[in-house]
Amino acid sequence: MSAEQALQYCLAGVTVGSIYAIVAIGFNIIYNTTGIINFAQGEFVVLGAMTAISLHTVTPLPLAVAGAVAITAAAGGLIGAGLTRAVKRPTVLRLIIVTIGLSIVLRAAVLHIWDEKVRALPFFTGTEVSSVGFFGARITPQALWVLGICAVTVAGLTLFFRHTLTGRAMRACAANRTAAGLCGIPVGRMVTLSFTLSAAIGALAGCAISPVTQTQYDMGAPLAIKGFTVAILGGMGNSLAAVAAGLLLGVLESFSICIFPLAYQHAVSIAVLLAVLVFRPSGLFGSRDVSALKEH
Amino acid sequence: MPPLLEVRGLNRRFGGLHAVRDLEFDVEEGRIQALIGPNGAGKSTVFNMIAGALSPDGGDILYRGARITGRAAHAVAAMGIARTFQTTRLFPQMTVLENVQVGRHIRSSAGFLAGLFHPPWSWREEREIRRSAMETLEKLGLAALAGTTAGTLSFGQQRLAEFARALAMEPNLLLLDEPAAGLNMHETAALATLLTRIREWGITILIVEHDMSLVMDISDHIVVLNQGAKLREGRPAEIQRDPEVIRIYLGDDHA
Amino acid sequence: MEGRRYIPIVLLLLAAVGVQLTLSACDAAYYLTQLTMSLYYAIVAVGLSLLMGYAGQVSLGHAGFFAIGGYTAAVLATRNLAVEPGAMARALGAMGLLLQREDLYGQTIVYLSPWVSLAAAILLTSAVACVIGVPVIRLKGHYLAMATLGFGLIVYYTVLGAPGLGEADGFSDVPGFRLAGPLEVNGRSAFRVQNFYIACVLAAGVMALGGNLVRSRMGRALRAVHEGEEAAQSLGIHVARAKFGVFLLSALIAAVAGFFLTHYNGGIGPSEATALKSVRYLAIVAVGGMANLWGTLIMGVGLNFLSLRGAFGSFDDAVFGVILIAVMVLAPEGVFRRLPWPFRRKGGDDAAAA
Amino acid sequence: MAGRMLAGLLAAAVLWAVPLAAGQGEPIKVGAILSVSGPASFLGAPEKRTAEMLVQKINASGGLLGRKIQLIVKDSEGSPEKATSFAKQLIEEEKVLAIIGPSTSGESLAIKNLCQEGKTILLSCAAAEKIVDPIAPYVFKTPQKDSDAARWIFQTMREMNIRRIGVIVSNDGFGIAGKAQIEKIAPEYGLQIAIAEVYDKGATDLTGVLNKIKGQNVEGLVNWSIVPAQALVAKNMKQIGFQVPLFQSHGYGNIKYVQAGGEAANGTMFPASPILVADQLPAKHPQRELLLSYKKDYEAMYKEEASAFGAYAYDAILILAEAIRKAGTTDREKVRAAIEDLKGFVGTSGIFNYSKTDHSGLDMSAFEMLTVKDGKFVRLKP
Repeated sequence: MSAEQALQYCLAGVTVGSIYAIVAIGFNIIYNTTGIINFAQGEFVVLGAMTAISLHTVTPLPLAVAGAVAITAAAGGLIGAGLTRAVKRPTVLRLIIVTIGLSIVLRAAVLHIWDEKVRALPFFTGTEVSSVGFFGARITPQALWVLGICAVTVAGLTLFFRHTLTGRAMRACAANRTAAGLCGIPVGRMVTLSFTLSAAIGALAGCAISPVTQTQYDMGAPLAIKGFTVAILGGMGNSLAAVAAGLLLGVLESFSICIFPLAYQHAVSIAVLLAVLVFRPSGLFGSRDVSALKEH
Repeated sequence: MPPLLEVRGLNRRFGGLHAVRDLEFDVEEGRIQALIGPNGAGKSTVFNMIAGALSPDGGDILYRGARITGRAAHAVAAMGIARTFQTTRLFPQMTVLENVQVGRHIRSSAGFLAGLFHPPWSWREEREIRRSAMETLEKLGLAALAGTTAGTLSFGQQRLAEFARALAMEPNLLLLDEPAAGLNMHETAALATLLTRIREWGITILIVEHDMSLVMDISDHIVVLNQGAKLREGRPAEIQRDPEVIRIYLGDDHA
Repeated sequence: MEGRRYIPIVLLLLAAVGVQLTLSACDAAYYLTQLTMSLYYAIVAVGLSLLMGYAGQVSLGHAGFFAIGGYTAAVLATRNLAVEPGAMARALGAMGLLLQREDLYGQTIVYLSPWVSLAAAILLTSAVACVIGVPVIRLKGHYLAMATLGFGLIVYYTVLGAPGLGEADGFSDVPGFRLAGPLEVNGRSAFRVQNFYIACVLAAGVMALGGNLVRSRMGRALRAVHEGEEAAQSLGIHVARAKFGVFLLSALIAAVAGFFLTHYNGGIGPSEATALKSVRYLAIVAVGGMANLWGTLIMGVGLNFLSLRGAFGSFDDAVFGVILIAVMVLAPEGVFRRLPWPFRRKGGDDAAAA
Repeated sequence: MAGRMLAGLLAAAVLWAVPLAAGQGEPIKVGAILSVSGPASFLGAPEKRTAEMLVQKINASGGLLGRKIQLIVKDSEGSPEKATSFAKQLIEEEKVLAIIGPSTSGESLAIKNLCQEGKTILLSCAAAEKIVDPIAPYVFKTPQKDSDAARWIFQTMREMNIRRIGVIVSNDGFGIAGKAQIEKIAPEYGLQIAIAEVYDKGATDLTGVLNKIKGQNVEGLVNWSIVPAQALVAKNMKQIGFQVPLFQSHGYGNIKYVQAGGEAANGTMFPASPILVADQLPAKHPQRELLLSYKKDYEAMYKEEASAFGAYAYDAILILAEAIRKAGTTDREKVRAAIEDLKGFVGTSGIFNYSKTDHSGLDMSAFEMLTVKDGKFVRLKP
């Protein structure tokens, strides 16, 4: 393998990894506030992209993306939080079941509101054929957009969770719901806020990746699976680590093609997930090393 | 014959906190022995290490002369060491009878296959489990509540039912974690009577308790902990008079 | 006294006879086809109910075990040993473990007796359940959900990717499974009535075993584990072993159901191994009342029957999604709060839910 | 008991012997098992729309033999087990004359024997050749042959002096059936397959595997797939600067995939049915009129462009209708025989010539090499 080819594998991995990472960030927000994994996160991604594509037929791209983020945030916040709050005696098992149900229903809704056809937003800059050279290897500029959005989101979230009252209140809810409630934090409102925020980030992710991946009604679940694989690899609740884990998994998958047939790529990366769950449930970067970077 | 339980050089740290240091004491068979000390003295840590819920960093715990240090909780239980919890941990959706029947787990043997195919020998065992569970309930005066869902019982009844569940194990050693917490005076008095009765049945009791009058009333032997180490040990009358003990409980003024 | 617990099983079989006679009399025996398929799917859900409702351990990978059973049946029954009989095949033939059939196109096929492949399916499932279950069953909550989901996906991607497992097309032309005499698990219309009874008897068997288990010492131990692991441990229950035991049991039930249904359908495809299938089993257990074997069986047969007849049209998956949400929000104890006497479990029906 | 069963059997036998001919006005029941939703919905959805449109049109113009067609559509979501259940339902309960679909090869293979044993005509919309090999008398298919598509590609490659090729296919039924044919036929054309890989039908980026193929110094690349992910191939190739001619299969027959590929799609070559270039066909082309009419009807009714996929269902119903007309009856065996006797029948996917030994009906002439120029399909050699 030439150096140039190896570098190209890396960049291919970065493209895929940035997609995983941006999806993973959405999981972390809800996990940080409610302690649950939202299995419908992938559907927020699809919903956002589909809305943006529809809006883009009448408005310019930035406006369409902004509109889609707002609409998805509102819908996701209302539906997601409404349902999880409606569950009596919310045990982990029950909340898992509700978000799984929500994911299926949202997918069917997207199918029947739009249709089965594949769509895509235009590239934010350049076109389908443009690429950025990098020591002889190339990468689509959209991957840089996705990475940039990841970076901005992680930075923004870190600031939000560390330095704003609302952000701290949200973290308090995850740490101890009852205690947070006793301290006068409106726990219910915080849950709504976290669903809204993660739906917004999901929608933004959907718009950012749509030019690369294209968007179809049923792509939410596979994206979500990769998203929470990455979230767990990074250590649940830690967005910066999730980005690192996303890129790592992307590059690993990319290089795994050299050894395994492509057909087994997903099986291989899920096997990695199982190994991490069993041997290092705190994630690759969990524990002391990166805990300083954690949002809480 | 060695003591029923021996604690030898026990140590446990939580991060920077040295919760238990070089602790040594014995529990003689047939006694009610109390483990007391002010808040944060390490009583619960010791208790949980004996029960197998925590593993020590160093030292040994011997039961009938055999090491049980670091054994899993279920293995400790299987040797005949029963425990109760500070806040009762009944199985809330099961009936009182079912709770006590689970207490017979170590005294019965039907596994998955027997459970699935329900062979005649397991009928007998199942009848035996039921009979002895009912017997235990009767002993504690809970027979009337056998069919009640455990979660709906009053606080005092729950505590009693947890006792029944532990006694159903026919333990040799019963570990009680603050059994009087939250009980009113009447209930505490009844508890004292119950504990002495349990001792009469030949069960050794190790009790962690805050209620001094209860401890002084019923204990045969007391170990006082302070800051993770043993301060004193002796009969209630001796402990009661000990200036060191009075000092840590009531402050320097009373010494 | 001891026989009384089997009264509902007898009632189930009598109901089956009633259904069959009514349908046949109304010239509507074709309903039996989907009822038979639904029964097999319901059996998987009953097994999952033991794991999820009683022991409180979630699994999002049961379709994986179903597929392991089904694919073992398909691979071994469609492998034509007449083409190049190796030493192994000759040895099996000498032991009388090979069967011969002629397919629709006149080709002679020599294949392994399904009894042998059933044994293989059970062994393989047990092996996989050990490898995956021993480490994974120690995980809790989300981590367990994710790990079992991951297991199901590995099975899915494996059957989809491996050329020997039919890839996307899966298997067709799986022959029937001759049980004894004229009894055969076979999807042809001539076998329709007897296959309904075969499925009913299998379901009744699973219900009897499951009903026995939940009333037994281990059944109580499982519920204890569900309601308080630490307390269960303090009573001498080996929590990890109890959880693994019921995990293995429900995996085997799923695999056996998959094995039978594959012979009945005459094939299997990767769609049986998808995460969405696992979620369906979960939905059925939830709507059946979590720790309620009879509720699960009834909902499993009912919902699958409607689904397999296309009653939900293109909203098939959405229906299960709505069920999941509605049950958790409106009736977390399931829709059967109280079953009539013979079906009622000792200790109340609504006990031990989620 | 025995008496009642005997009576039931007799009743069934009578029903069997007088298939539907009882009331002249009774509709002719035709089933359709299509993946309207689920992973193969990009096939099933246009197929369903097409089938409903055509049946409506036939009924509006008086139906067949004076009877209306009643189309019963079942959404199988691409699952063989549901297809099996629906097939039994349609055969035993609805007693349909024929079944259109299923959309995928796995489902088609799953119900092949059921249709044969139930004497119900199956007109599959899936491409795999296993569906009609071995031949079951009642089972036909309408899409072109994979092997013919491969031959067109290889022939073009030979003309372009390409010797060493890379192959990627999707992991669905269409992809793996294509891979088998490519690997079988390539040697006939003296082609060397340097590398063959299978990608997930839900793939979101293929630069990794394309990079691997690029490292093999191939002179041409074949992508055999029917899923939306195939639009990524052209894009990703350009993005990593992998510049060899790209050949797609007939699964590329949807202008959406070209649009999704944008500029990158230009220059892609693939064999396809002439429906994609209907308006560019010479006036005397036998299919021109039919194709234009299908496109016009479909696009007017559904406000979306017609694809080659919907055309498979169009042909299936057209063939069935023609066979019923020719047979003059809905007797199963006679209709089946009439399909087998169809010669020179103009369909949207090509000219069908069925026979006892060929239930695929189409040959190399059903294809034409197309290419993409300025985001539009054009004929490679006009």
